[in-house]
Amino acid sequence: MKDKGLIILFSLLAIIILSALFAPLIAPYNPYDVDLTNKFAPVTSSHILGTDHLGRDVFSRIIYGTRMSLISVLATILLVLFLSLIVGSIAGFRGGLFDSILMRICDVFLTFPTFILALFFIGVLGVGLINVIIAIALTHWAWYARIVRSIVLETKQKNYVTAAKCSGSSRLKIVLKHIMPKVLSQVIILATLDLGHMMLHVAGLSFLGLGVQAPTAEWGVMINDAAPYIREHPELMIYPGICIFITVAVFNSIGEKLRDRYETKEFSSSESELCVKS
Amino acid sequence: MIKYIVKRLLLIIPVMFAVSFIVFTVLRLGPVDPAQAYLLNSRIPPTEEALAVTRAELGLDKPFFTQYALWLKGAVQLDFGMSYMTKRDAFGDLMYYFPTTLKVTFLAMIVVIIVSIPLGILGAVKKDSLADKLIKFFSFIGVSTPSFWFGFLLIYLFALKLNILPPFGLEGISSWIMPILTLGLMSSAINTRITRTSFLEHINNRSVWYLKVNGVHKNTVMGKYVLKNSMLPVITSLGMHFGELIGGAVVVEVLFALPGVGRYVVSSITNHDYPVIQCFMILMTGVFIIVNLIIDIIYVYLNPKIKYGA
Amino acid sequence: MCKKLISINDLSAGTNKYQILHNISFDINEGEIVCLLGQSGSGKTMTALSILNMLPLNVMQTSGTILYDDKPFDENMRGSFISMIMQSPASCFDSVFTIGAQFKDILLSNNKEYSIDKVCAELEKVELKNPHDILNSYPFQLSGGMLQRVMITIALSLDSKIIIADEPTSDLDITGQKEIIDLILKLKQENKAVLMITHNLAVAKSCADKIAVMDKGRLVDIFNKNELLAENRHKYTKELIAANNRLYTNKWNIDLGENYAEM
Amino acid sequence: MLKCENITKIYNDNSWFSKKESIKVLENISFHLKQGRSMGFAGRNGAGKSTLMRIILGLEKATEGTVTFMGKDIHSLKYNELKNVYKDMQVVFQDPQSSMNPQFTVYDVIKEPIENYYNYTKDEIKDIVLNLLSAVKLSEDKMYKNITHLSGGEQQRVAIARALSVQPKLLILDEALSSLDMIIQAEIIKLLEELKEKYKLSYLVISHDIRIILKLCDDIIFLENGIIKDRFFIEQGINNPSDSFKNMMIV
Repeated sequence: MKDKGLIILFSLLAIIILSALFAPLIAPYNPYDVDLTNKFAPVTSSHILGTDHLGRDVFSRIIYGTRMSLISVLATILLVLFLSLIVGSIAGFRGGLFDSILMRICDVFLTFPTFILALFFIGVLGVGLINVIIAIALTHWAWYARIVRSIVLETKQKNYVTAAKCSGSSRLKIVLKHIMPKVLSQVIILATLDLGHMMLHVAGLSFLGLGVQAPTAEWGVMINDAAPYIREHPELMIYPGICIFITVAVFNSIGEKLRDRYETKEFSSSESELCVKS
Repeated sequence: MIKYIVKRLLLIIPVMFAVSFIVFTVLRLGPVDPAQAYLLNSRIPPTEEALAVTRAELGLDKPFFTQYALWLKGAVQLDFGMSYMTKRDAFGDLMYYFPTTLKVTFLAMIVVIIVSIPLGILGAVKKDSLADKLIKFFSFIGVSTPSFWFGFLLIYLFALKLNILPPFGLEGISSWIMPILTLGLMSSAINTRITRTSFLEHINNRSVWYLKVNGVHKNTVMGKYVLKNSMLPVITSLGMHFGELIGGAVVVEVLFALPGVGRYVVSSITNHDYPVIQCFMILMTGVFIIVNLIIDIIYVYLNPKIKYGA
Repeated sequence: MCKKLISINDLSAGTNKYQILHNISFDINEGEIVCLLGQSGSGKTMTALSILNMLPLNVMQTSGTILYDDKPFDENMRGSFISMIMQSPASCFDSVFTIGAQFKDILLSNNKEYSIDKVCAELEKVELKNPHDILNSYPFQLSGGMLQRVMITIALSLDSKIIIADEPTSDLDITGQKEIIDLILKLKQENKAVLMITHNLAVAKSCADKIAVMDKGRLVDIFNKNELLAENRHKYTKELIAANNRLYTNKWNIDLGENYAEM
Repeated sequence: MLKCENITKIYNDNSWFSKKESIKVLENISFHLKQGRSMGFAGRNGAGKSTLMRIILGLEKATEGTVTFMGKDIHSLKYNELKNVYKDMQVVFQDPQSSMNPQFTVYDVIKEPIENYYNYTKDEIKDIVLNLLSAVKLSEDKMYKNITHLSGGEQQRVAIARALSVQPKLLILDEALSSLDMIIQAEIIKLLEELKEKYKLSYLVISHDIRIILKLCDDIIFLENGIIKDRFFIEQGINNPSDSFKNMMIV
């Protein structure tokens, strides 16, 4: 069953990514063409999902929205991984003074509630997509850095690292062959699980008008624009919401499948005497 | 135990001190110059001498540390300076809105606890039954739904179509229902899952097996041993999720037009209204730290390993 | 008066994919120590689990019957008729409750009254010096050996007819093993039947009345202690003895004391 | 070959607030191991045997005393200088499963030391691994199997093969047999005896089980809470052992 599930999920993900990459080809219209005469057009062959309050084609705006969301989330996760891997492994490997300084810095970042800290960074940096990416990355990296550090410390004590040291492997070789693969695999799984969560934060910020600004085609903004017309045209607000939901759901399910699959491999299959699953 | 609590309470002071220092310095490092923001907000053209005058007025020309000292002296007496926009005392305005935000957050926290713990345990005890599948489906939906979009759906359904709940503003008890549901949805979904996995983990634990083999009845094992063990990770996750809820409260207040801190802060952020931002950060972080302290104390009370430093 | 406490005949069990136990039959009489001897993976623990009626989810008993004092199994036999001492005791106690709390719950569920001084007397019997502190301390504050003795005391105060001991000696060093074996012999004096599971022939030889040898899920040999060296022993038992001897012939030609001696 | 002079190790628990307690784990241990002879360290769990091993291997620093191996003082060497010390001094740990990376196959585990010390081509390494496997009596088809799929005995054989891959002069066995079943223990001991003759190895056996030490070693040192209680040589046999050593001998 698992493989079938994974195939469906990955095909969904592929659709999302492809529509983001080839947005200009797929989208029938330019998402920014305002055509006031054709406001709130119902679903027709020319406008598959109708048009919004400024007559822009909803379907093309959604396609472009995919691109915006994916870019923002991927940029954030790369920034988070970059920061946390460096800080986490330095703290984990060097230990001593480095470790305590870096960990105090992480503690400081973790004393603030994540979304509030994001709001604060936007207050400092100003609104806009790049600032949103920086803000969300700055609020999440500390948690990852802690996890990277704990994995590094835990693996360092493992017997097979001492054994590798005793069979003459250089420090670098031990890091690359024994410790990093374990750290990366764990962190990637956490990242996939967290992608959805970050996407919701990005959408939340753009809903508050603090993230991506109005004209750009982004799902959070589209929901925000559609809010005043909720009574007559609820569908304008429903389409982008469903897109966010599907993308986040796909990311979460892939993350969970990876986590379950990876965890079973780690569990050694040597016959445990008292297999107590009763 | 008391020693631990006192120690943690004393620890709050340096932490709050550090928080205030960071908030103050990071704001100063930001690209936008406070004097310019002040002039923009009061619609005065930012000419050279106007800038110089405001800098003197706001005391921005003093060396950095004296500025900070002055600000801190004020902050200790709960005077965070004047909001650039409204020209009124920032702390006063915020305190007018703050109780609503606290109410929304704590009610949502209660909803999360009431929903996630029983559902999590039910899902674990009746593993792979219909109830378990429903609970898994609920938590799957909850985790992936954007809270503000869910709010809109509620408004559309209950307020506009069925017309039984007031869509906006704060008329009575009924207008609390939708905001709290919107805010609590995602956190309760995540915590249901955490409770379920933690419960399942402890059901197969060797010590539980030992009790069962030696004839301890099922519900004592479940109700006493497995429950207490599985609650530990849940409590820590609830502590973390309180931060999510405070953040979400801002979004929900904007969505449902509740007289909370949300609206006021959003406008102050767009206009770089520094005093308000500083005051907002310190209030929110303060609450978060206090709640986390309470959660920590409960955790240490339940888990003897930390108390006895094993 | 050897009343048959447990009689197992033609017991087989396995998962839907493969068979684990193949028609095992043996009896455990009152006041007798039976030792289930076999290498890891020979199914000896699975046999114990079937006796305890605690087979893991994916394993079913496919044939044969187990009678407990000629009666089929029912739930409240747990604790009162049959109880267990487990391997690596550190993980067998709940780390969030005191030893006393768990001791009390086990006793009360088997409707035995829990009086502090009676329990402390029992604890002293197994050479645990300060019983009161032990009762109010947490499992992670005690050593493996002490926890093992607490388990034995629990089995004693449960006054269950038969006690299953799963590898009680495997985590301990030689002197530790000797202490545990003395305690198990003490159980015998209290007229309790003990089913001891171990992979160590020397331990089996030093405390068992009857030894049942298992290999790959089959009961290949069952004999009394003194018949160990008899001719008609099964090939696998002989192999065990040979392996044991190979461990003792040493270039120091030291006579390794009575139990270790060449068999 | 290996000389240790009055090794002492004190762990002082100087964590921030608790009062300074120092636990003396080892107290002036000195011994001398000539090439070709094997030595055994007997003692109960917690007598300081593994700490001593970690000090000999240079994984831990002794508070006092020196360890000289093949003329070099271990403690003065830096990380990469230790490398060529390890070429002659290899270790087999107690729990085979945890001493090898779970993601590795048998081939990866054994080839790791070979790659560190020699630069052979791919198939040269393959041949070495093959005849190492036959030396430890493991069938070839196990070469590309993941180590978690092997039984305890097979895993320990792989660990031994890995240790032999660099033709060490001294092989340290840290409780290498105590987690195995009896039949497998007997087989591994037979294997170790053959390897000793074949490669002129000396063993440093650390175990709480006196039988294994008597099988493999020429000298015995009995440790009790960090102090050498008895010292025996095969030539003089076990003369007037202390009583704690005596009850180590009889189950």
